Amino acid sequence: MSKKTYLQAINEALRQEMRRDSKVILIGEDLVGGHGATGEVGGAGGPFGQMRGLYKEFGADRMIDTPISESAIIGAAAGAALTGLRPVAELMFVDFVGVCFDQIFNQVAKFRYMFGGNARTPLVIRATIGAGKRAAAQHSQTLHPLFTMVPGLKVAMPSNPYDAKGLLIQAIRDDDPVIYLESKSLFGMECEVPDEPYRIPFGEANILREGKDLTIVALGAMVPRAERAAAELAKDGISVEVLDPRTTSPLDEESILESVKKTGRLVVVDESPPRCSLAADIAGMVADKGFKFLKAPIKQVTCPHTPVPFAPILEDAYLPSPTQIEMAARSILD
Amino acid sequence: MSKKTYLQAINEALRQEMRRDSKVILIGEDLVGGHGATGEVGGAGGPFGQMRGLYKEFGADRMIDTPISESAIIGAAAGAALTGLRPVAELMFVDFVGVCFDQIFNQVAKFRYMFGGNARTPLVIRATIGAGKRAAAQHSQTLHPLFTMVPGLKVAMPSNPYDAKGLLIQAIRDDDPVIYLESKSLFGMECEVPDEPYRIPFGEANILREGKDLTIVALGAMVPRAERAAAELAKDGISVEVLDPRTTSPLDEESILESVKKTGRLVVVDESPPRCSLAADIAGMVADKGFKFLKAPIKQVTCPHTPVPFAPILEDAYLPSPTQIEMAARSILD
Amino acid sequence: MQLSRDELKRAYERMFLIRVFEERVEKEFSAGNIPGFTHVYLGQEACAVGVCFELTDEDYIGSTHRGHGHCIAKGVDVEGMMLEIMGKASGLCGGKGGSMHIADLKKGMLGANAIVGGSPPIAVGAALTQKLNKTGRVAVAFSGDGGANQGTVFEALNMAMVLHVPVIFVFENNEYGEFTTQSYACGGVHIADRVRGFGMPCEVVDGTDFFPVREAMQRALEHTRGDKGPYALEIQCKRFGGHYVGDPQVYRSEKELVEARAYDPIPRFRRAVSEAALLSEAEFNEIESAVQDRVDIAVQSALAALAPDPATDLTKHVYVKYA
Amino acid sequence: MQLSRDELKRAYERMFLIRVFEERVEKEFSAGNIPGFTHVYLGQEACAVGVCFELTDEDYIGSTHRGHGHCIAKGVDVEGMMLEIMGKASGLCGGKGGSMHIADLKKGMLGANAIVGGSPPIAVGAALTQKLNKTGRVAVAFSGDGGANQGTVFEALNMAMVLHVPVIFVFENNEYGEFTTQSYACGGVHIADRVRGFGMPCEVVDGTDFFPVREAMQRALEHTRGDKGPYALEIQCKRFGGHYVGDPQVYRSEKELVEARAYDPIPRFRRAVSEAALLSEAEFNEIESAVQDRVDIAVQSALAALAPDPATDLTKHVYVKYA
Ligand SMILES: Cc1ncc(C[n+]2csc(CCOP(=O)(O)OP(=O)(O)O)c2C)c(N)n1
Ligand SMILES: Cc1ncc(C[n+]2csc(CCOP(=O)(O)OP(=O)(O)O)c2C)c(N)n1
Ligand SMILES: [Mg+2]
Ligand SMILES: [Mg+2]
Repeated sequence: MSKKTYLQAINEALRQEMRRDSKVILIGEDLVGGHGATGEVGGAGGPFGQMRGLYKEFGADRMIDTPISESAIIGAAAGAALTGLRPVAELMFVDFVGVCFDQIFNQVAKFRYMFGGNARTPLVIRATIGAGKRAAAQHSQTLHPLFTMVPGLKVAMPSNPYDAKGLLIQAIRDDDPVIYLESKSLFGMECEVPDEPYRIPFGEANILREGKDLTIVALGAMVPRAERAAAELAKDGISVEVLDPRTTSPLDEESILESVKKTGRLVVVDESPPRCSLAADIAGMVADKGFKFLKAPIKQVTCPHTPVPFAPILEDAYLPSPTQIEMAARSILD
Repeated sequence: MSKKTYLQAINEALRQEMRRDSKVILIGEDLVGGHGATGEVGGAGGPFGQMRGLYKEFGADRMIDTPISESAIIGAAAGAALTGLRPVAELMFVDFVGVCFDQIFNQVAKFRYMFGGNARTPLVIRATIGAGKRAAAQHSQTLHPLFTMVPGLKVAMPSNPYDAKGLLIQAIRDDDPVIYLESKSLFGMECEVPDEPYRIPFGEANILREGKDLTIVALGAMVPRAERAAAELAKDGISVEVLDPRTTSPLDEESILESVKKTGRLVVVDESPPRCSLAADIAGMVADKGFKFLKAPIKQVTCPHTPVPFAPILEDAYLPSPTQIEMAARSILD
Repeated sequence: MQLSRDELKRAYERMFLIRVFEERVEKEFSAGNIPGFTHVYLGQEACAVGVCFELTDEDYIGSTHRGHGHCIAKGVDVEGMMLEIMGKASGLCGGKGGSMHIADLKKGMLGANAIVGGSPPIAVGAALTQKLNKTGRVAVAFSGDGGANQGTVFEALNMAMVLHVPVIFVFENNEYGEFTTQSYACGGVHIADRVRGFGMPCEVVDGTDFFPVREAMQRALEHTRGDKGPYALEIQCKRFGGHYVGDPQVYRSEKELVEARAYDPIPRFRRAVSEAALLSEAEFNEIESAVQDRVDIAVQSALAALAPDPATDLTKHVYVKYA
Repeated sequence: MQLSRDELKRAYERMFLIRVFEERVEKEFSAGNIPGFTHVYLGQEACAVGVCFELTDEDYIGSTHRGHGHCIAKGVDVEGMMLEIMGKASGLCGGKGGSMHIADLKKGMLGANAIVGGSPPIAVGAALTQKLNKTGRVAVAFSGDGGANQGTVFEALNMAMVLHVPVIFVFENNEYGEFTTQSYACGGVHIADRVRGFGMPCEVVDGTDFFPVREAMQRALEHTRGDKGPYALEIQCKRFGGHYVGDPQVYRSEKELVEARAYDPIPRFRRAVSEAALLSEAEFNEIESAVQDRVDIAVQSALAALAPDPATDLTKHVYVKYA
C-alpha cells in the first residue's frame, strides 16, 4: 500500500495484468511513440503517460503503435479478442469515438448476441474523458451515455486512484467488452492504492459518505465535487449520502434505491449535457422503482445543452460546480 | 387533401421543397440508382421508394448518388450546407451512423457554437429507423437517443403521414442541422394529408387522444401502439391521454407537464433499449419538474437491454407491445 | 490444374452446394419461409470456393452481407445455416443473427456483416492473433466493390501493412453495389490500384473461373505465410441476380442479365474438368445429386425446427456475465 | 519566379507573419496566456502560403489542428486570431473555439479541426457548392501525413473523384503524426501513391521552398478550375518543433532538430529573391518590422481584451433558433 496518483494506478494495473497474462496486449496511437524516429522509442509513455515504462518491459509485440485509424484500431482489437487475445485498445480522447463508433456499437457489442452466445470478446477500450483542460469542443467530452445505452457493452468510470486500478484490472479480466473511461482532470489525484493486483466488481456502488437527509449520486470527476457540496451542506447540519456507482453499465440500482429509501431525496450529478444523460437515466429509474421513497423532486445537475466551450471562464461555468450541486440539494430540502 | 401513405408524404415533401428552393439537393446512396448500368436510371426511387419520380424531375445535379462512404456523404453535405446549399442527406438505415458519427456529432452539430455563432448549417439527415422487418441487429435500431443527446442537433420522429410531411418540410427550411427519422414500419400507414406544403413547428407535441386518468407519451412507431393500449383501457372506463412529442430535440416539456398535471400518472413508451433512452429522459424530467403532480411511479416501456434479434418471434417480443403498455398503465392505476 | 481428383470433386461440390443452397434460399424466401433481407451469392461461387480452398478451420475469414457462399466454402454446415436463415432456435446463432449475421467461430468464420466495410478491420485483428501466437494461420477479409469505398476498409489495408500481419484482402468486384455500378462509384479504374497505393501487392483475377482464383490464392498464402505481409486480390465476377432476393433490377437490362449467365463458373468448371477427362459425367452427377439431397434435408429440417422461445432466449447472450 | 515585386512582398510577408505569430504563440503559451493545447506551424510556412497564394476569399479551405498557418495564409486577421487563441469575447469565434477551432467563414476558412481527417469531407462539400453554383471557385482540404491514414480522408478522395468537384487535397507531410513517423505509420512509401490509386493526379512537392509549392498549386488550380476534377499535392516539409507547444520531443534527436532547421523556408526565400535582386534588404526589413508590429499589437490587444461572459455567452449560439 502506498500513495499513488490516478495515472500511476492505471499504469500499475496495465503493467500487472500484462505480466500476469501474455494474452493482454495494448494497441493504439503513440502508446509507444518514436517508431521510425531518431530519438528514444517509448520515452513518452503515451500522450498522457499512462504507459510509462511499459514499452521497455513488454516490447513492440505487445505494445502496438498504430496509424491514426481508430476504426482499424478498434476493429483489429475486436478481431484479436474474438480469436483469443485480450486486447486493451486506446482512444486517446473519447471524442474520437465518432470515427470508430460502428466497430464499438454494431460490431463488438453485438457479436455475442448476434452469434447466439458463441462469441466471447474480452476487449477493453480505454479512453480519456472530461472537460477542464481548455481543450474545447472536440477534446473535452465525457460521452458515457453513448456507451451506456449500448447493450453488450460495460462501462466503468473510476473517480479515484483506488478505483482506477481495481476497475481496470476487472475490465481486463472481464470476458465482455468494457469501456474504461479515464477522467483527465483526475490524473494527478492521489490516494492509498494497494501494490498487489485487486479487482473491483462491476455493478457495485461505492458509498463515499453516509447520510440520511439526501442522496447525491455522482460519477467520475463529479465525485469530488459532490463530496465538496456534501461537506458544505454538513456545515448546516444536513446529512448527505454520496454514492458513486463506479460503473454505469451494469448499474447498481439496488444501492441507489437503498440510499433513496433512507433519505427520500436525490440529486444526480453528471458531467454531460442533460438530454438522455446518465443523470436522466438514474432519475428515471428512481422515479419508477423508488417512487414510494421520494419526498421531493429528483434534481439533475448536468452540463448545459451546449458543446464544451474553449474560454476558461466559459468552461468553468460549463461544468457542474459544487455550488450548483449544493443549491440543487437545498432546493429540495425543506 | 387526400389520403397518402407515410412514404408518399415524405416523397411529396421532398418534391415540393426541391421545387420551391433550388438550393435543396439530395445526397446519398442509391437515391437514383442505375448510374453506369444498362437499365433504367432512377427507376427504383431509392431503396424504399421515398425518391420515386424525383430523378426525372430534378436530374443528377440535385439528386446525388454517392459511393458507400457515409462519412464523406455527411461531411460533404455539411460542407455544402456551410457554404450555401440546403442538402438533405440520407442514411439508408440509421444503423449506419456508426461509420459517420464524427461528422454528425463533432462536426455539423458543433460548427455554430465552436465558430461563435458565425456558421449556419441547414442540413437535414434522413434515416430509416425501427425494428419489425426481421432485419436483425445492424438494420433495425432506432437510435434517437444518440442524436437527442447531442447539443446542436434537432431530432424529428414522425408517427404518421401528416406529421411526416409537415416535419420534413420544417426540417428542410430549418437553419439548424436536423435528424429526421423515418419509421420503416409506418411506410404503408395512410391518412389525410394536405396537398399543399405546410410545416409543423418543432417542439410542439401532438395530443392524439385526450384523457384524465393517465398520460402515455410515445414517439414514432410506438404511437399507434400507445393508441391501441389506450383504446383497450378505455373499454374499462380508463381515460388515457396519448401525447406524441413529434420532436425529441427540442422537446415539448410544457405539454408533457401539462398533461401529467391533469392525469398525475405517466407511462413513457420508447422504441429503444432502456438505458439513457428517451423514456428515461422524459421520466427524469417529469420526476423533477412534474413531481408535485405525480400520483404514482413513472413507468417506462422500452425494448430490453439487448440487440435486436432476427427470429420473428423474438423480434416481436423485443418491441414494446400494446399489451405491455396497457399492463404498465394498469400497474400504476389504483 | 494440378489438383487431385478428390480436390476437384471437393471444389465442384462446394460450388454446386452454394448454387443449390442459394437457389433454394430464393425459393424458400418467395414461399415466405425466410424472413428479412437476404442477399444470395449466385454467380460468384468460384470466388469463395477458390479463396477458401486451402484454408483450414484454424484460418479465419471475415465476411459480408452476402455471406452464404463464404460460409459454405469455409465448410460451415448447411443445415445449421438454413436453420439460422429461417430463424430457428437450433440455427448456428440460435436464430438471433439470420442471413446477415451467420457466424461459425469453430469453422473460423467470423461472421457475415451487415455493415459494409465492417469485416476488414476485424480480420486484421484475427491476423494479429495469428502473428502474435505464431500459428502460421491467416485471416481473409472479404469486401465487395462497393465496400471498397468505405473508409474502414482503407484503414484496414494500411493497418495491415503497418502491423505486417498475415491477412489477405479479397475484393469481390461483381460490378455492383446495390443498384449502382462499380464504374460509377469507384474513383480510378481498378480497386487493385488503390490497394497497391498502400504498398500491398494486389492481383486482378477472373473470378468466373475457379482455377485462377485458387492459384492467385496460393500465391497470396505463400506470401502471407512466408511472413511477407498482407496480400490482396481483386476478383472480378458477375452477380447473376438482384442486390437482394426480390430486387426487381429495373437498373439492369434483360440483355445484361442474360450475358452475365455466360460467365457461369459452374458449367465452366465442369466443362474444363470433363475435357481434361479428370472427372466423369457420372461422378459429376453423383456430386450433384448428393448436394441436392443435402440441401433438401437441410430445408426439411429447418422448416420443421422450433423457433426460439422469447421467455428464455430474448435476453440471453448479451453478455458472458452481467453483474 | 514570374512573380511581381508586390507578389513577392506578399508571399514573404505572409510567411514571416506566420513565423512571428507562431513564435509569439509559443511565448505567450509559456507565459500562461494561452490556455489548452496548441499546435504551431513553424517550419511549414511555405506550404500554407504557397497553397493559398492565388486563392480569394470566395475560395474555401478546410484546415487541421495545426491551423494557424492556414488561417494567416488565407488572409485571416491575426488580431482576431490571437484574441480567439487567448479565449477572448471578441475573438474570431467569441472565444468558444480556441486554437483548434479557429474559423473565419467570411475569409473562406471553414475551420481548424481537432479531429484528424475531419476536414476533407467537408471541403468536398464546399467544392460541391461551387460546382452546383458554377462559381469557378475551389475548395482546398488540408491534411497531415498522419491524417492520410484516417478513413474519412480516403472516402473524401474517392467521393471527390466520383462527384467530379473542384477540390484540391493538400497533404502536408512533415514526417510526423504526433510522436510517430510517417515512415512507420504509412503503408507504402508516398502518400501520393495512394491518392493516385483513386485516379487522382497527385504531385510530390518540396514544401520547404515557396516557389515549387505555388507552381504546383497553379497547376492544381488550372486543373480544377478547368473542370477536370480534383487534384492533390503531397507537400514534404519539416516540423521544427514538437507536436504541441510544450512537447519535450524525447523521440527526436538533437541532431534531427538541428538539421530540420536547415530547411527553413523563410531565409531560403529571402536568399533566392535577394540573389535575383528582386527585393532589397531594406524592403525585407521593412516587411519584417511591420509584421513584428502587427503581432505585437495583436498580442497587446488580446491580452487586454475581455473574456466572454458566462451569463450570456455559455448557452448562446448552439442553434440559430431552438423552439
Ligand atoms: C455502412 C453501410 N452502408 C450501406 C449499407 C447498405 N448496403 C448493403 S449492401 C450494399 C452494397 C454493397 O455492395 P458491394 O460491397 O459491392 O457488395 P455486393 O452486394 O455486391 O456483394 C449497401 C450499400 C450497409 N449495409 N452498410
Ligand atoms: C481522430 C483523431 N485521432 C487522433 C487525434 C490525436 N491527434 C491530434 S494531431 C495528431 C497527429 C496528426 O498528425 P498529422 O496529420 O501528420 O498532422 P501534424 O500534426 O503533423 O500537422 C493526432 C494523432 C485526433 N485529434 N483525432
Ligand atoms: Mg458488389
Ligand atoms: Mg504530420
